[in-house]
Amino acid sequence: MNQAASDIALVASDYKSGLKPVWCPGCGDYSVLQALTKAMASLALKPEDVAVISGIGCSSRIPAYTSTYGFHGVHGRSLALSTGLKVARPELTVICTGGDGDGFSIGGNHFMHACRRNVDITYIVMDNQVYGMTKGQASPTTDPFWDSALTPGGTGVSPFHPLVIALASGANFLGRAFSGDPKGTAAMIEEAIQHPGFSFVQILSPCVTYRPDQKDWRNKVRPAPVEATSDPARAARRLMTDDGFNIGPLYRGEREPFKLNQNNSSTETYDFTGQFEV
Amino acid sequence: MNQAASDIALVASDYKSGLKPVWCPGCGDYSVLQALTKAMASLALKPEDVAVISGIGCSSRIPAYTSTYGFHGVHGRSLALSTGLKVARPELTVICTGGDGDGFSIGGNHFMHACRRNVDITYIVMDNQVYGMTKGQASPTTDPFWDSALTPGGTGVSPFHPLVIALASGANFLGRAFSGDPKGTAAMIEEAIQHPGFSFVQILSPCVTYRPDQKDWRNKVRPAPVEATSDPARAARRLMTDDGFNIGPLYRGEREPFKLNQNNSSTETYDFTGQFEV
Amino acid sequence: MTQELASSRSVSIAVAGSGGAGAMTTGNLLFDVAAKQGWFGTLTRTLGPQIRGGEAAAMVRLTTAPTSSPDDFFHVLLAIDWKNVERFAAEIPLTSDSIIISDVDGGDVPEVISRSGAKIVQLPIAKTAKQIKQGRPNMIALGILAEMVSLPERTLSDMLEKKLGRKGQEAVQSSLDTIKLGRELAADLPVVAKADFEQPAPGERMVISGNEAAGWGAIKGGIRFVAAYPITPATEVLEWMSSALPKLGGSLVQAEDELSSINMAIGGSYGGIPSLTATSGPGLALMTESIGLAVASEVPVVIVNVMRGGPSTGLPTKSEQSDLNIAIYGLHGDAPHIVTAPMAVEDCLFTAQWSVHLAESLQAPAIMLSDQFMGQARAAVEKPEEIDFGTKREVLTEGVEGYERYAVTDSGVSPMAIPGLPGGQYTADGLEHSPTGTPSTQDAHHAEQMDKRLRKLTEFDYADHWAAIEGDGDIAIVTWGSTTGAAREAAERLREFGINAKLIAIRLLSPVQPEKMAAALAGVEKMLVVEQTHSAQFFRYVRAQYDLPCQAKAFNRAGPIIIRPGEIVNEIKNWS
Amino acid sequence: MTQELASSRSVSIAVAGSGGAGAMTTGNLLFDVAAKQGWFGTLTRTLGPQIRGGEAAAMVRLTTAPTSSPDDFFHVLLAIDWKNVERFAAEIPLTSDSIIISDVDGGDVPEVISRSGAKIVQLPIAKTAKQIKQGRPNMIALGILAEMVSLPERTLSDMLEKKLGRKGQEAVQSSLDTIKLGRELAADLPVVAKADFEQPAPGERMVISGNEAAGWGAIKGGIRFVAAYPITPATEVLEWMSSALPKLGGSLVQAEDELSSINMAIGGSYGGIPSLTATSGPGLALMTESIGLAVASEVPVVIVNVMRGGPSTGLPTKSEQSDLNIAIYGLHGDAPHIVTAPMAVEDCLFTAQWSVHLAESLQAPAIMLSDQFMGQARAAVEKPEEIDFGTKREVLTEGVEGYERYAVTDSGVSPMAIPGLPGGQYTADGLEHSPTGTPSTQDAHHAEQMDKRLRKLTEFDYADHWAAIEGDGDIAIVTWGSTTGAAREAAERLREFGINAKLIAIRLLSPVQPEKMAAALAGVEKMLVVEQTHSAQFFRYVRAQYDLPCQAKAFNRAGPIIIRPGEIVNEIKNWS
Amino acid sequence: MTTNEHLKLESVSEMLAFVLAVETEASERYAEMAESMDAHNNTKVAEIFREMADIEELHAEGVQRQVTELNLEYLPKADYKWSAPEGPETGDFSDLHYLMTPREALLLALHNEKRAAVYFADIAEKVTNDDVKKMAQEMAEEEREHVQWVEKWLLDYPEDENEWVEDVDPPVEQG
Ligand SMILES: Cc1ncc(C[n+]2csc(CCOP(=O)(O)OP(=O)(O)O)c2C)c(N)n1
Ligand SMILES: Cc1ncc(C[n+]2csc(CCOP(=O)(O)OP(=O)(O)O)c2C)c(N)n1
Ligand code: SF4
Ligand code: SF4
Ligand SMILES: [Mg+2]
Ligand SMILES: [Mg+2]
Repeated sequence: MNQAASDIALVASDYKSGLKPVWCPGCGDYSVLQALTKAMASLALKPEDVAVISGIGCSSRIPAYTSTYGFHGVHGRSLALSTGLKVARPELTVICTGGDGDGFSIGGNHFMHACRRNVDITYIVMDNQVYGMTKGQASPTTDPFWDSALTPGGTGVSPFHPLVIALASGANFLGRAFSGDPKGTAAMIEEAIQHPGFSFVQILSPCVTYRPDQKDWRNKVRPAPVEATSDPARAARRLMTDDGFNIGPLYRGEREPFKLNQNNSSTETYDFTGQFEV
Repeated sequence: MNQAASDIALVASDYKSGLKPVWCPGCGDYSVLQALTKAMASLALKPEDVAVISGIGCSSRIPAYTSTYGFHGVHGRSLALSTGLKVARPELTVICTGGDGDGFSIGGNHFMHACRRNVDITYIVMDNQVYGMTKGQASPTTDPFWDSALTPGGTGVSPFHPLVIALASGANFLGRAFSGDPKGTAAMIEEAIQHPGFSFVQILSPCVTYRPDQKDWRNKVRPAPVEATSDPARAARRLMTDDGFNIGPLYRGEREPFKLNQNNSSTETYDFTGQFEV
Repeated sequence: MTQELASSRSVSIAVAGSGGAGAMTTGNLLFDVAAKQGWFGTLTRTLGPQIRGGEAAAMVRLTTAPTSSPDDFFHVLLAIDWKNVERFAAEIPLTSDSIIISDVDGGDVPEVISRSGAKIVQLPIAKTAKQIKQGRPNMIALGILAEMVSLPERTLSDMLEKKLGRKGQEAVQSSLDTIKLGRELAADLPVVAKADFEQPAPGERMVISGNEAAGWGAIKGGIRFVAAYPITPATEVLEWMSSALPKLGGSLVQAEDELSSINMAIGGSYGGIPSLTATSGPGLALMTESIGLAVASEVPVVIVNVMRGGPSTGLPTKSEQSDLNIAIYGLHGDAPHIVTAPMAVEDCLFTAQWSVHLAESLQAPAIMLSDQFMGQARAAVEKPEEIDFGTKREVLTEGVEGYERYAVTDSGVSPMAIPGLPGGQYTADGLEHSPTGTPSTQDAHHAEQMDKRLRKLTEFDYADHWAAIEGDGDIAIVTWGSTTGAAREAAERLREFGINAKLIAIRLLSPVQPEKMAAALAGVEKMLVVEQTHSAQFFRYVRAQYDLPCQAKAFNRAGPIIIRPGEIVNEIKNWS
Repeated sequence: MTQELASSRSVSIAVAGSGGAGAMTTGNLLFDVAAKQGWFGTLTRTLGPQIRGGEAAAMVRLTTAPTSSPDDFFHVLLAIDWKNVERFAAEIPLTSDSIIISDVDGGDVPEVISRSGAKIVQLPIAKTAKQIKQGRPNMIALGILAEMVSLPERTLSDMLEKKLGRKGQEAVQSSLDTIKLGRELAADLPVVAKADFEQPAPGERMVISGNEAAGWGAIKGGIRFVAAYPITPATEVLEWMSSALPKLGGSLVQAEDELSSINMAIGGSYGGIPSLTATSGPGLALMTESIGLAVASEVPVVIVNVMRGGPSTGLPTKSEQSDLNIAIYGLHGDAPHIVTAPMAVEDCLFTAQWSVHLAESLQAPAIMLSDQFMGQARAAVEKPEEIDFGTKREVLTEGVEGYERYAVTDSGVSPMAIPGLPGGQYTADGLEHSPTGTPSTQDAHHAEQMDKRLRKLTEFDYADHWAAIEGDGDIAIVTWGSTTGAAREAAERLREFGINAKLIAIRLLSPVQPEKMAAALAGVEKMLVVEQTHSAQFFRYVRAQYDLPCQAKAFNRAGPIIIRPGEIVNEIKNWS
Repeated sequence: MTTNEHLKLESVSEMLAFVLAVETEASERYAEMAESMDAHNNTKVAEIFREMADIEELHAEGVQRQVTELNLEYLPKADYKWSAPEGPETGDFSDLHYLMTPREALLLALHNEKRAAVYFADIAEKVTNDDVKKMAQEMAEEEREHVQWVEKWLLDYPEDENEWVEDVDPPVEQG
């Protein structure tokens, strides 16, 4: 069902696998899938040269819904999988995806270190401020007073600022998008993929089932008032006072992406015997 | 050898266990031990009301050298042990200790979440920018070009800023000390213990064996030019431009420490049967 | 039309439906009313992969006497609709004696279902519901089933009042009216069960899930601190405890991951507060390093592991017994610890309480292996008796000079100083150590500490609780965990059949009890080891650890299809 | 004075000293010179808890024929000083035939040492060293020992030139002068070994550690990506590979922890690059969840686990075989995978290469269990032969419509599409799945995928590599890993003694090889299972998995005292 | 070596407290250094440090006696009155090496004693109270005696045989 006259160019739907998502109708993740496929189409990426990697959670189901290569790993380790893949196969486009629980709770250490390592990966987190898949517990981005069966009355713990942490850890591109705006989200993902080094996109993606209150996000989000900076200190200042609803690219860093200290030898064999001779 | 006439007050040496440290002579950790015991003496803490917890590493050997309660746990999990202990036994003074590898590499997630959770714990990291115990590999705070057998030519990864991350994650007190100044270190630890909520003290503690270049730190450290602030945004600004050698308290936060949403019931028994009756 | 009871003692009914059709609600209400009426039994469920609106079936077995076994097949399958039923058709076995009830307008009965040869009855379920304002097909279904198991009007309306009352009288009335129409639709259907017993006195019975029972048992055992990271199907243990603990001055903290939750629990317990965490396979795998720490540093801690299908993320909503190996052998080094397993929903209460007792008495980690089947099942059972296992953690009561935290004692247990006690200061250590806790690599220290840590477990008196041994005979069915129900029912059926079969269901998986097992196996010539794993883990384990004086054979199968008593009966009958 | 060779074929010498006395350097030089001269043998070490300046002993065994066994006792113990020697005295057994050489000014020989009844010779070691400018006692020690094993002047000076040359001629000369004085001091001591063989041709022999050999073997096997987190005693595998990989276009990344390193390796391998990580017990424990992912998603990956004493942090610098259980059984769910073990230092090369071959061929994780003893030992061995195991990972070579990544094939192996291949796109999944990789909870899918994942392992042809089977007889010594050396030597001694003992040393621990084992055990009446664990893990494993047609008994002991051939010989002689 | 400008020693009891703190700290530090050398099997250097610890302890005991003789009920808290990283006489852990030679150990001690002598002389110069001044002069004198004493001791180790640049037994891994 190609809409373009050229029958070579792929459109968003060509990046969908056709498998029916298990997501609840109304879930923000549908739009994220839409945006992701759109971004890939717009970048004319070959599906076979892209790998979409994830952990566990509702959002982490996304790889199987794309027509690219994919890996649905274990909870919290998607960035490590992605790093290994990208370092071993630098020519691939590696897109890491998942949820706020997967990425910031159990996966928090990899998040920090992936930002620091600055491997050329795009990390997309569908942040719904809840553990959707396990029936609604608080995640690191959840409001401290949000009531749940596991933490009645709330966790009492102040929320985690993913963008601040990412910046402090050394991520090279930061942006925030809202699933309710799939076009904007697609544009953001597109830029993130193109930006060298580690790019992180926080997508506000409501959970209709456990956070019906997030309906309200539509009224809260607004475009970020200023252009993205490339100065970390300035970006930090802005993010410190950010209320979580500014949408758009927020930081475009200029750090060199991770390079292996690797002699790109293409020799098939090498004789190590000499090292061990007496 | 009490200097005061009062023979009740404990002095620093009373907080030492008498066990001989395995640390290399010259290791900064000796002075940290000295400073820690001095701080406890100065606060007149009862040794039995203090628990010193650690992970694995040269620095993590410290609990056994004190005369308090101690727990030498597994690599990277000291903050989780400490959190469990403090939440279950709020009346104890819990001091968590360890190295930069233990705390920021394998333990990075707990570090971030402990800051965020803001339980009233003091976390002391002896930062020598190296894995001492495993023979000298790069840690998250190591310079990207520092050569090691595991990463010849360096990791190429920019170093982790523990204080920036701690601030961004929500720690309530931040300070940096230098083991070459045990008195200053003691004063810092003292303040950190007294400060409510999660306190983090980064102690520059040279590794004579794998980082002989750190001899040089003595000439680099200087007292922080300005008083510690209680404004996170201001602290962030300062830390963003900090070169790692400003010594002193750097941030004194005012967040409420973690409180369990706990009905402090002292009932021994409660009949739950009613919940399940048909 | 009435008909004989489907079986003299039990009836099994499944209600299926999808997309919010309310099959689960129907099943739950049916079950609760039956329980109120005096039926025993179990309610389990099977689900599609969606978070909501997925296809689901509630599976109810009602029995006149307590049992935790499923039956071999279902007498009745009522489908509110047939969507995606093939996803779990295999979990609802039917025979030609079964009755399938479906909606006339719901399309043909799918072949996976109809090929059973069961009798098909099509009724105007949806259409009839429409007769009532806000009437819902699942209430028609409830009416049909209530009639078929002859549940009294009154009990049903009381229950509806209780469950739906907060939605207002109108909602209740609409439901009651719909149910009534359902009952009428069933006029021509056979009555498959009829209670000829008295309604039990209030407080005599309870309906509880295994996960709730585990949480409750743990609290009875003394747990006052819990560190939690959610995971299916263990989350309910944690959620139940989070509300219950504050009532006793206890607390629960949500951790960032399982590495943290296990260490938090160890930290709390080191502080003298009996502590617990609950998880499932993937989480347990993350915890093993630190469970080893609890072994080496001798800190009691309880890990409730509610098993699901593996490997890896596997089948999170399905049951399997395949975490046996990791629970027993999954710690690095030689790390003796306790592994227990409840045998049924209500036994989760006893076994959890006992597990706390063991962990605390032995200053060692105890892993309790529950599973999705019993964890998420709701059972109608007798109210449990109060149990008190007596003394607990051996603590140092007064500071001593040169205190040896890891003193080498005869029992292997050494009094533990609790922070706060003057003169008890020591450093707990995961490095091998001398009796004082000082790290040591000396052979003599390693040997004596290894011996001590093993001895305290092997020398302990586990009384009769280590296993349930029932019946006598030269054939034994050896099992553990939730397959016990089926094994027990199989043994009973075999006995009725004239084959004397003995049931040996093991509650204490580790440490092994060689003498008790030898006694249990005396006279046994053949043993069938029944378990829900692919690789016969339990069979291998029993062979590895026990000297078997008899022929042994495994009857094992991976999840999600549970093992049913008839299969065991056949297996034994065919074992010549 | 000269004397007969201590044993016709071997001599064992320990050099102890502390505080930078240079005992390790002495041991290494002695060993290198002897190796150059044509001796085979092994150099191991034991250490105090300090990072530097700790007490240490180098333990050298020199043999005329290749062996990887320790001897029963040491012929010579030379102590530069005696500080803290009790920390490892038990690791240096002596007899009344042994010779203890110590410094006249170094105080009395400690009772733990002298009680052996060995002959004590006191020499002015330190004082003599002072005669030379910058003369060091450890070079006196080297001189003494060189004389006692009659190592030629020339070979020694060549070696010194090579090793110390960069420090300048003066340093070399001072050392040579000191050594000379040492030789003179030894004039009255017996010669305990004399080489009556030719110096081997250059390139014929090599000195290598097990950890280096493992790294090299892995690279030979095709590993081109490594993710690393350091841990004792595995770090050297990683460190060696970090320099070697770039020579072949490969790379190594340091990870933030083991959860990351195993997942990075899986990620790399999913990308088609054979990948590895190395660790020890605590790290392996952290990896098991993700190793399960590799099982379920069928991604090959190699994990080299160099075992140390457990449980928990345990004894990081000491050897034990106690990670067997976790390696085999430590994954949650039923997760069939490969577990291999080298039998000696040089076999680390073969076994690592083979392990890569197996992982790649079977699209499954392979855990190779090495241990501290062989990992950190240096061995003088013959130069290894080149081996090529032939074909590797079965990949999809061309995109196909409806590609089934997890197609149910006869062999169980399904062609894997490597990212970059058009038309091969699929999603690897740790959830149970249908052949295309789509998540499924259906019984039929679970069953067929479980069967397939097991089948590919059990049906594979492992050729003769699964075990080393030597000799014949009605008694078998069954063992694995680094105890193989002692077991082999025990079997040899028993044969000399007239008892026909068969050696069965298993290289492929999992999957088990029932038919091959049955053949190996044909005619065997008794088997002694030898292993270095506290709980007889291997014995239990063998019993669990194999039908044993004979009496079986375990001879096991926890670390750190290694098992010596004489002990095995006694055990068998006393087994009536 | 910086003396503390704000240091105000206005009474004998303050001075005594101060000296006691300095000497006690120095003694304890030497004792710890000796222990660390023991743990690393450098007994020769350990002995030197132990001896230094004893000397400083004797010194401290002398001060303690004075306190008793003067019938001073209790001493003001004297800690942290100097701003230098360490006490004026306290050895620095980071100067240690496990292979350090006796000569190096003595040079370290010499450095400490010299610092102390200068320090007390400086106090003597700056304080106003005569009794305190006198006491500070006495202290400075005593420290100078220590200096001479250590210098004499050094004669036993004329040659610098430092070898730790060449570490024969390289460090080992533990964890
Ligand atoms: C090791 C492990 N621990 C816990 C779980 C259970 N689990 C599955 S998804 C999830 C949270 C998912 O939250 P998030 O990443 O925010 O995804 P969402 O469902 O909200 O999209 C958890 C805790 C698991 N699968 N594995
Ligand atoms: C799970 C696990 N992984 C790895 C190790 C090995 N290990 C021990 S200490 C250490 C690093 C210590 O570095 P740091 O915390 O900086 O302490 P330092 O020795 O520098 O004081 C490592 C990697 C371990 N003990 N456990
Ligand atoms: S539970 Fe929430 S996050 Fe999950 S699919 Fe439904 S709406 Fe989306
Ligand atoms: S190796 Fe470094 S960190 Fe470890 S004890 Fe020695 S000096 Fe200290
Ligand atoms: Mg979420
Ligand atoms: Mg460090």
